Amino acid sequence: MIRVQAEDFDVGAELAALGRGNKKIGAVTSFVGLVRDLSDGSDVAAMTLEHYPGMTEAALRDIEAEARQRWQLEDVLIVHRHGKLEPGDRIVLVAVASSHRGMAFDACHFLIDWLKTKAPFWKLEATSQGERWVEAKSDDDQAAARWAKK
Amino acid sequence: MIRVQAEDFDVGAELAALGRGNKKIGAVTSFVGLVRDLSDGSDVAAMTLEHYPGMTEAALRDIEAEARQRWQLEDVLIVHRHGKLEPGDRIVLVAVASSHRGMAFDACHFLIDWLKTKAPFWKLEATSQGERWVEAKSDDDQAAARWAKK
Amino acid sequence: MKLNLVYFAWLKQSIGMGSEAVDTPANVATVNQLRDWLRSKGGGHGEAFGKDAVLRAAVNKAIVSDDHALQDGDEVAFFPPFTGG
Amino acid sequence: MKLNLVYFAWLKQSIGMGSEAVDTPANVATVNQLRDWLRSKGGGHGEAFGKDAVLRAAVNKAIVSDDHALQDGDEVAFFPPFTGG
Repeated sequence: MIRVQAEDFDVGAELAALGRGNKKIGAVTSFVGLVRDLSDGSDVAAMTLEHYPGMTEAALRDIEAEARQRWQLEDVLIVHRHGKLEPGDRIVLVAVASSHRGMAFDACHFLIDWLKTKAPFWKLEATSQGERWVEAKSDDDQAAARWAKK
Repeated sequence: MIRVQAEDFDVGAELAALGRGNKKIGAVTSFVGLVRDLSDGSDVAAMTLEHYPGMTEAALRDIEAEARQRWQLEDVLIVHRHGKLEPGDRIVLVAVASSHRGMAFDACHFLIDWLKTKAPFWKLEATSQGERWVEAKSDDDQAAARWAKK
Repeated sequence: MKLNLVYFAWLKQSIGMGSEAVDTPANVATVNQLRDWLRSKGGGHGEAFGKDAVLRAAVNKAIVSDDHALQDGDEVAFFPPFTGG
Repeated sequence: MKLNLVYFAWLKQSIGMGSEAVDTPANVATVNQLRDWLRSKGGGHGEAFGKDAVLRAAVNKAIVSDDHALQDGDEVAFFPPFTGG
């Protein structure tokens, strides 16, 4: 399941709902991304996440489908926020439930790596040096490239 | 921080407390291990976790220290239960907070892989064919060996 | 042909609007040609599309390559590489 | 020497107790020699330590190798490989 929302999310409630009652699940992995107060050497006072409504949801659904095709997963959740956030705020939750931990770790890592390069979000940072649009990182391209099909 | 307890844990509360107020944290990863209702082809009605009080805590502290030495982590939590559990029950929580996701994923995966082979817990399963002690898996040895220092 | 254009991030700020409806001349058949035509308009468009910066495009909310053929009524979006997550 | 022995998992069930205090003969100086002496006692001990199964040992709650030298008052634990997590 995927969701795009302005509101914060409750990690405990989201993870508890993941595959609830499915006793084939032996492993639940999760990733939470948070706003840091420092970015590329500048203090960050706030961050605004812009996205492309409609395309965002389609892209996240595609990413979930790709993970489910690659691994045997019992449940998948992606929740991504948009709008104005502050340091310490949660940005994104990715969680995976599977029978075994190897798959759950790989799928969770894959989901966030692909999301970074394939979902239409853009970050605007308010720093002590003014506003600036975050630039895409080559690290993120490399992280996503790890998952390219051979 | 490490804890060994009979009681269940609240994943949301544990993750929220991890590095609370530390705005250098950009990534929180977690793993929750659950009792499955099927193990090596047999229905599992219950599982009892025995451990070695005193040694367990020492082993978990060593595992946490090893992870903190290998990666720059802002916070680490391991909570492991003992006693009688049923399918669907949580067994273990491993969570890591770090500035960046790569480290957080690696450290979390490392912690559970090492815990499996280095912390003194033993699982007794009650199955439809009677009680049996779970045998150590070569998969787990291989997973731990991945993290051996070169 | 008639197109609905959508802009995001610094491109939106540079052009000064998030979306606009345009009617393109006959020589605009692909995403690349649309980009050239927008740059040739000058002003905010000229500046935004004249920059030496990576821009990606989506047609009807799916990523496309520069030689993608446009159709009347398409929603065409231009934006820098994604930075979510 | 005087040792406090601790058993876990199937070993505990097989021997029929979780711990016991023993006073070993002079020829028991290492973990390996302690294991041999316990097997030689027969009964539950003989069966448990006679099995062709991997057993590990810890002295004073730290994993040790088979040639580890024991000291008077040590807590020595025997158990199968761990299966937690």
